[in-house]
Amino acid sequence: MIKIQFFASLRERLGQAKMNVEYNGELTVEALKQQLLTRGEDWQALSGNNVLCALNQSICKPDTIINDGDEIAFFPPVTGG
Amino acid sequence: MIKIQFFASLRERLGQAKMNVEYNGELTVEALKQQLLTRGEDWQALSGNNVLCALNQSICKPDTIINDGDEIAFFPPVTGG
Amino acid sequence: MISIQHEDFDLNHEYLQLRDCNDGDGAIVTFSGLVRDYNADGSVSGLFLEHYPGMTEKSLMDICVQARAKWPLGQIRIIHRIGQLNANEQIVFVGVTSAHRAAAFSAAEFIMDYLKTQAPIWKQEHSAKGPKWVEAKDSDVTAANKW
Amino acid sequence: MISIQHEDFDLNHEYLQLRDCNDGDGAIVTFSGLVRDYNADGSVSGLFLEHYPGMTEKSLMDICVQARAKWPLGQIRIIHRIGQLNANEQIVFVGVTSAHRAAAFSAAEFIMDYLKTQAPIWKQEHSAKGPKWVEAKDSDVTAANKW
Repeated sequence: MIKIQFFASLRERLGQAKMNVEYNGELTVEALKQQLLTRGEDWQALSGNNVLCALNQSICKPDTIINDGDEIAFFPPVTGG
Repeated sequence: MIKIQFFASLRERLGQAKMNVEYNGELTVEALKQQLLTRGEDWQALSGNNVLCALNQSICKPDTIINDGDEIAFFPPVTGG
Repeated sequence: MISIQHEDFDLNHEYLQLRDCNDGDGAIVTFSGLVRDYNADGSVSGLFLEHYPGMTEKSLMDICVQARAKWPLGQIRIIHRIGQLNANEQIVFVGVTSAHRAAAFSAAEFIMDYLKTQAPIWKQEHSAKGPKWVEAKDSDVTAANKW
Repeated sequence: MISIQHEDFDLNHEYLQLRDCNDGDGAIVTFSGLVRDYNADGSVSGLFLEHYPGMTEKSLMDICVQARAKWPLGQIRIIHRIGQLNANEQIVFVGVTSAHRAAAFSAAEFIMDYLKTQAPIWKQEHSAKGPKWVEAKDSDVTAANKW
């Protein structure tokens, strides 16, 4: 199982902050995103090219491989400070 | 009359903080310094090439002309802050 | 030390800590960021700050490690507030000590520039028109790229 | 505002003034300089600071004018202490507000760099070996020349 989190405007557009997904494959982060996009119209929010992804709380590239138990997060560009 | 001031190590070496000098000429700051150097051995403290000069409270160049009533100051490089 | 907190902070308390803990460092630089009107039209009454718990702390720790690799630093203190903030409230504090003032200035600015582009924190502006997520600024990316 | 004074200053008071007076400026940078052991051998027990009354204030005013010509700034506050100071006491404070953090950082560092090379202030170190006037540092001239 992997844990997926969404933040800020992305969280609002998806209507959820987190979800757990059964997982036993060898998906890349990009492939996971493509799977999520098939879930319906709301999920197109993930398709923007400024959507960032973190794996286990570090920013990661689209070709990063996800392992079982990982924590993945999608979010818009940060605006703190 | 002009007012001449000395600060910090220069003040100590000269043994005085200020002096008034009768003045009705058209000396440059450098010429004034040369006159002071003739006053004796102690005054050689003024000859160091790192001695700075201010005319009326602004750093000035050696060829600046002194006018009657001016305030001249000689001092070592500053070390505040 | 890094704190992500709802509560306001007391700059004086932070400054005295930096002074007390410093081992002969003669330079202390602080940066404080306040809630201001990003639209410059007086319409923003406040902010809501959301963050990614865990990753925020991790990213700020990483920024401190990077800063220490670049400059000889004594203490580093970072506080970022989250939740609901009103206009003119304090949002963020960065305090750095060093034996060298240039290092303290550079490190504090570096930390702010990186924090702005790396720390997973998001601002939502509140105004009469309703809530609106703040857009990321290219100038912040440019600022972070200069280091 | 510029103050040349014997008395210690209260960073918190200065910060609150900068916060209160600022017209929507979101960034506040402060620099504090403390008496430290310039010989780095623990021998310096204190400092005596001499200055040129009148010219000090004039040179600091001029530095503020130069800073305002370079960056969009709100408040500028400079305090420099003179007289007898003990180890770890505060010597100098510079506080700057701006709508832009880069401007606030740059201006505060610029003011310190120029103050170090332009303001007619001299430090005399006190140690067991007796008093000794501090030599000017080339690095300070280099720092001021970068602007």
